[in-house]
Amino acid sequence: ATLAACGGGGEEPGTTTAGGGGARTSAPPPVAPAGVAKFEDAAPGSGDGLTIGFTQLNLSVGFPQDVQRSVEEQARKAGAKLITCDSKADAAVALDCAKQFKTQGVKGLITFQADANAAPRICEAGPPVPVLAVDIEQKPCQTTFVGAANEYAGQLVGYNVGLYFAQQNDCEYDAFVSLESKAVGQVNELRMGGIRKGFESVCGAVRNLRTLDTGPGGLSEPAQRLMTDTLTALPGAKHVIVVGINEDVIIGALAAARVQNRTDDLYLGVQNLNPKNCVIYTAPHWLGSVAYFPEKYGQLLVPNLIKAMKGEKLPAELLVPHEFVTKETVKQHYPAYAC
Amino acid sequence: MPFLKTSGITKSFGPVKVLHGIDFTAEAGSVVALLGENGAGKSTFVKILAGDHDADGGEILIGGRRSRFGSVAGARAAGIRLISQEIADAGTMTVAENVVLGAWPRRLGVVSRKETHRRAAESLARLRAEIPLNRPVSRLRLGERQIVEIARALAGESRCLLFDEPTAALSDVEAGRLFELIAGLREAGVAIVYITHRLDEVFRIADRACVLRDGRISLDRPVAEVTTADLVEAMVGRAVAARRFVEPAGEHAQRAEAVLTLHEASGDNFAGVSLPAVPGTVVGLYGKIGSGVSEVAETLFGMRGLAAGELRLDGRAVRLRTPADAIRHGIGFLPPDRQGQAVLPGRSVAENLAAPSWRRLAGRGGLMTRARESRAYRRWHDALSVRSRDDPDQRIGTLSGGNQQKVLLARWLECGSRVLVLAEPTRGVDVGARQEIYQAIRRLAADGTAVVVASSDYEDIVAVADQAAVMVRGRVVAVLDGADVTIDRLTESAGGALSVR
Amino acid sequence: MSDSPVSDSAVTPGPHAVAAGGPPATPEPSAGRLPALAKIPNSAALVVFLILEIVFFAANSPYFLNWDNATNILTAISITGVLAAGATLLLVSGQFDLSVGSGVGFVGLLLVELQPHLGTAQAVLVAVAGGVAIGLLNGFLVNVLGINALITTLGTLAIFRGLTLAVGEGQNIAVNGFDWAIARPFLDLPVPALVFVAVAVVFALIMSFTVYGREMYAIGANSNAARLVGIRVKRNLFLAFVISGLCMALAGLLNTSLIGSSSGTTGTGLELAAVTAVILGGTSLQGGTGGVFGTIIGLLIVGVLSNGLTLMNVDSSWQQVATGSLLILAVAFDRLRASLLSGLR
Amino acid sequence: MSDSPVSDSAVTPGPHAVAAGGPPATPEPSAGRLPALAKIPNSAALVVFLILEIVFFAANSPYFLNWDNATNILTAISITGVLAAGATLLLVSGQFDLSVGSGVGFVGLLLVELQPHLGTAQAVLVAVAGGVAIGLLNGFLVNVLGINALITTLGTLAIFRGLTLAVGEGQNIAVNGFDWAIARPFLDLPVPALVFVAVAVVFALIMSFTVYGREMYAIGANSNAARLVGIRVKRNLFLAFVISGLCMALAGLLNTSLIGSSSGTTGTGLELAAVTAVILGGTSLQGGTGGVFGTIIGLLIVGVLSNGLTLMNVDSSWQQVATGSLLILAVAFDRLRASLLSGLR
Ligand SMILES: Nc1ncnc2c1ncn2[C@@H]1O[C@H](COP(=O)(O)OP(=O)(O)OP(=O)(O)O)[C@@H](O)[C@H]1O
Ligand SMILES: Nc1ncnc2c1ncn2[C@@H]1O[C@H](COP(=O)(O)OP(=O)(O)OP(=O)(O)O)[C@@H](O)[C@H]1O
Ligand SMILES: [Mg+2]
Ligand SMILES: [Mg+2]
Repeated sequence: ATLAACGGGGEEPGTTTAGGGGARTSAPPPVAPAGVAKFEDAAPGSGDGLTIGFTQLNLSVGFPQDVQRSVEEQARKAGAKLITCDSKADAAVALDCAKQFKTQGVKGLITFQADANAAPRICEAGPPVPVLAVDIEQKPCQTTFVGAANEYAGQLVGYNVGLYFAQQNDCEYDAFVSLESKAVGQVNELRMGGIRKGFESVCGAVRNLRTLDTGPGGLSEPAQRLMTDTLTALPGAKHVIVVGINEDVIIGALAAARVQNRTDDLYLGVQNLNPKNCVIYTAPHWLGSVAYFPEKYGQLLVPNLIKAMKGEKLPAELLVPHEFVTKETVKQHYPAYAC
Repeated sequence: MPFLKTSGITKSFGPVKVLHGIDFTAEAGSVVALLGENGAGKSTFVKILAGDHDADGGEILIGGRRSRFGSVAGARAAGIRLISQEIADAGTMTVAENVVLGAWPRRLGVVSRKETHRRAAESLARLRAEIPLNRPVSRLRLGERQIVEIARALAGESRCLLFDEPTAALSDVEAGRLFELIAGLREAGVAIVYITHRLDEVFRIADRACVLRDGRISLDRPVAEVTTADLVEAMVGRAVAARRFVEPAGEHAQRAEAVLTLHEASGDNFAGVSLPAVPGTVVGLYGKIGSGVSEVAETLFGMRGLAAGELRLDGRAVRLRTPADAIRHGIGFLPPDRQGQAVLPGRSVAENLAAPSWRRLAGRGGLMTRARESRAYRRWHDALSVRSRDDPDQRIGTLSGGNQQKVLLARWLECGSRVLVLAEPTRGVDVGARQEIYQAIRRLAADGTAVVVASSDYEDIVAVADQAAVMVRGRVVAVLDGADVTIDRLTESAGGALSVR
Repeated sequence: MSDSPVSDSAVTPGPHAVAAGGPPATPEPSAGRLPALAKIPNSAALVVFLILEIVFFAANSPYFLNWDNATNILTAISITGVLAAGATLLLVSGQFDLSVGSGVGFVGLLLVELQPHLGTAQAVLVAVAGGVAIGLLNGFLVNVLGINALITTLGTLAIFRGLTLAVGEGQNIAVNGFDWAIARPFLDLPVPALVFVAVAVVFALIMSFTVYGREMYAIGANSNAARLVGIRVKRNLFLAFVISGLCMALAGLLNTSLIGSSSGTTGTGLELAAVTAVILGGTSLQGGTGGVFGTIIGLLIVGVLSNGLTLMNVDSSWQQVATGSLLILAVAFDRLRASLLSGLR
Repeated sequence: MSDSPVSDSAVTPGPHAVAAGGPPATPEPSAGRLPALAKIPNSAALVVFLILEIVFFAANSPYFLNWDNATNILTAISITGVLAAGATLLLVSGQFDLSVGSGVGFVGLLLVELQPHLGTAQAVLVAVAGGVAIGLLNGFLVNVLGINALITTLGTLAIFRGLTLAVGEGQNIAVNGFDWAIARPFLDLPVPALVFVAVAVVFALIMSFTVYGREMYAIGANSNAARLVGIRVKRNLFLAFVISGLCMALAGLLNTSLIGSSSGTTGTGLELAAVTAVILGGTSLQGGTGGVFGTIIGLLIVGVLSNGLTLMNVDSSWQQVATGSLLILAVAFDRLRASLLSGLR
């Protein structure tokens, strides 16, 4: 079934009672928050003479890397000077980044920083310029929030996974394995909690939940190790739902299943989609991934920041158009997909 | 042709020139005694021969061929083995492995345990030593470790053995066995260089005597042609002789009450020992190594508990739980194992000297300055004739062994203890300095300190003790007083006269 | 003079007289009297601890005690284990290698980046060469330039992690046709477990029975003494760093094949896991003691705990708390044994 | 009793002759003759290195050499610096504390969790008590139970990280009305920088000018000998662990106030950063040498590099490579100085 969910009104999702376990295939899909934006290239020359500071989340992970490359490309197109600073997922480092941007007199900021509660201090330390917050709120100084609707993205995954199980298996499953990264804090909670909410809206309260912490940012190796043990504790289980905070942990889970010859037993709901990770898309039960399009973030960030720097007023939110992508729809979004 | 010949060897440590051109020969089948004051450069010289240090100039000829080692492996390949002054063994490894260290017997590339044990047993048997082969050497006493070091040098082919004060930690019996061994090696054609501060040993085993003074050879003659006085003169440039520093007992000593007393005490390795430490007197505790002497000394310092009997301080029974307890009660202790128990390596001489006195030196403010330590150091540098740069910041490791010993003795002099327990106080100290240390001990007693000298060297006892207890296998077998404290009486009581020393 | 305690001089200080006599002391125990207890190897306490752990989990999870799970545990510790074997060799000689974690990442990256272009065999060769190169670099810096091993390997840790990230751009890169490590050729044990067992045996043999191994212990016990008996200290240590590099290469290949991909963060933290197992297994930081057997026990103690807690579905934060406590407990247990025995030795 | 030469054996010269005898037989020169070069402190090479670094960045970034940026650097190293001061004290005595990073997280958590309920003052008290408690626990385990410091603090590292995550549920928790650390009371320097400077000065004084400091060096040099000169080794080390706990508390408060929140991962990796600075600054792992001054230089070398490279807009992966290389280079530079001087000492 094609379960792309972009629009649709309806009631608030996830508020349904988490009771028995009965399937509610009729449950409404999650509602995309208002403010979904369009990706567009920066106008050449629009950024001439402007300097942009970009605080990165953590460049040792793929997602921010994709964002970075996209931003770099767009800054080049616009002709703006870009200075980057990797906070390595550490608020204290992000604070240092902000100070350095102030020292260097940047005229606009993109802040991708994990600790929303640290934002006041980071804002205070940085220069008084327009700030685009990426994926994580940076109050009080954020001019505009740009990026993922983390909870909504999670709900999309959970809802679609739930829908699959409701239709195929009457919401029967052996375990619900959630591969998380506690270290990411709020984002982890929004994304993974969102998945549960979405799932529960269809199949009721999650049963046999197994939360596995896969290390800072979500790493393959711990996921593999923990999944191996978890599968052992689920002997004979044929329907194991596996949802993960990123693709790396899903790759780890698949590696664990592969060794035990149980790839068939895993039903995968994935955050983010990178067309190169074929292991996931060729797995027998890849139910789908929610796309974040990090490789296009620059198209939201750079043009809009330049506008703001030039004094234009921006909306409070510019959201990425999330899509729940499946085998059937993947080519639409990623023509280069070749798994 | 001599096995080994050096000419013009020079060596400096920084600005300090230690060796000024040494011409030296060691013949196969002959024993050369290498003598000299503490810091004269003896160890430095043999370390150069063994490839441990690199000489700055000069040359070494082995069997007539010029060789410049600069590496231990090279010297070993030429058959040269050094038994160094400071014990250098692999503490966590067993006795057997330490004996074959660096020359493991192997079969098919695999270390043969059986062969290791056989060779170790054989080497130790040559020294007639009975040391359990499977014990880690870190659990041996110092003398046993020294024997293991010697046994190592015997294992394998050696053509030249360099002994650097091998008997400093050995008992008389063990030393006697070593001498027999050396005689045997000499017969077998090994060239032997023997460093010692005990001149009697020279006459017992050496063919030639060679004296280093101020980094130059000041005497090099066959032993038959020299006297002790010649050697001493060549070493220190003046006459010094062994003597007794003790006056006939004075009034003072008789009236004084003992401050610290062991009463019918039994503990590790000793039983039923009574021993008083009386202000103004020096009590000698003489016993061969292993006789329990050092355990008694350690008990006095709170390092060991008592199984029976008691320790009285000012007449009242006390329990000293730790050395800190003992120090608080005014007791000081110079341990026998310099490297393991006393030296703070890497720290300056001043710090090493001041360590137990820090609290006092710091005064009420609790602030400890370098200047205070330096002053403390200067107080003793000259009094004990420490031969060093006279720089309080000099690291203690760069002092010669004997001079380190003086600094460590000064540590307790500075501390001003009421009771001073000195174990092997002159281990590794040269003839001249020995007299200085004896004098210092007597001066200390004269100032009212109660001194206990626990030693396996009768010379220490004879030189300074008002009264001496002799221990054999954990028991006090004799008590000698005043004029009875003589070499003969001591050795006789300790189990047979030894002509060695 | 006889043994009589009678002093014949006027100096006798009365009651404080040095007294001789008393019952003859017989303090020295003969060698034969050492009880069998004292012959127990040092790691015995840890083995007991491990057994207790196993009993606990067997009682608390129905899935724990079966062959499948045993293979899981073995596989889970195998990659850390290969590194820990190398770390044991280094640590008995008093050295460290903290670069192993990023080494594993670097080797993995080389493999996944090159395999599509060079083919599997050549890519493996280059990847192994990469691991060895790290070892050579560490060995060179520590032994030729004389830089402290901790700083050196902290430095190369950062360098190779940085290179891995810079080249791989933080992406997870999959590798195809490189799944030899998931085979179970023997006893239903997957290849990594078998490789780990083989590596452990080889290291145990090297360390106990070869001259090189004994020399490494001697260097750790007292490097000066080792030098003075003609052991080529630097050469030996250099070799050990290269061996550690080989271990990285092996662990990197195993890991890549097992996961089927490699990323910029691959191998993060493995150095600490390896060193923890080695130290827990009784190899001292000062060098000169310990061995591979202890390291295996150390690995198992940690591996069994993590496996058992996961089977019991314990939250990962509490797993951390439990692991920390257990680490301390295991060593405390060992100390207890030591102090119980100290009276007997 | 006097020095008069009464004797019963053949006596040649009187004792005075010995003491006063002849000109001093010393081949050694007086202190004055040492060339000034040899008096250069050990950290000199590192200072030179730091200056080169500063010159390099000053030439390559127009923003580097100004007071604002200097305060940035100082602030950036201040939290690691407070921990590194404690680590220096421990390391000169031959001990480690790897739990400082999770200690900072734990202290932060206590503060942010309790402040809304208890009020700021009380919450601060409890948080400080939390840090001290970690120190006490480490001190107890190491000195009373005799567990190796590495294992102990690896254990408490895991325990307190786990507790922080479990209690805080991985969330970032904000704190209100706790912003004293962002004030700039003096020279435009923010509080953390001032606190760090104060802590460094206090530690430098303690280590150089108090008996306690001296004793810690002695313990590191030879703990057995230290015991025999009456130093209470265990008590001193215990105190040092508690001091390290206090440093965690201080660093935790600073960090929380600076960031305005705390989370489960707060402080991760600080232990390694602190130890790196200490070792880079010349304190040896074996103990007995080093000091706070060197540690400050070590902190600055790393801090300036990271600041300068960011100003030069260098990618973070390459920054890692550069940092690793620099670490090695700095020590290599120091080795060079040592070998140049070795002839002079
Ligand atoms: N590593 C070193 N660095 C600086 N000076 C040193 C070093 N080793 C020895 N010295 C100095 O060289 C001189 C000779 O020392 P050496 O150890 O050779 O004396 P020695 O004759 O063996 O004395 P002893 O009888 O006390 O053992 C001494 O002044 C000593 O301080
Ligand atoms: N910790 C130990 N474990 C096992 N054996 C030991 C231990 N300490 C000493 N020994 C053995 O006990 C014997 C006696 O050694 P001990 O140290 O008691 O001699 P000692 O009387 O103190 O000699 P010295 O006067 O030279 O110090 C030696 O054979 C030694 O190897
Ligand atoms: Mg010497
Ligand atoms: Mg003894």
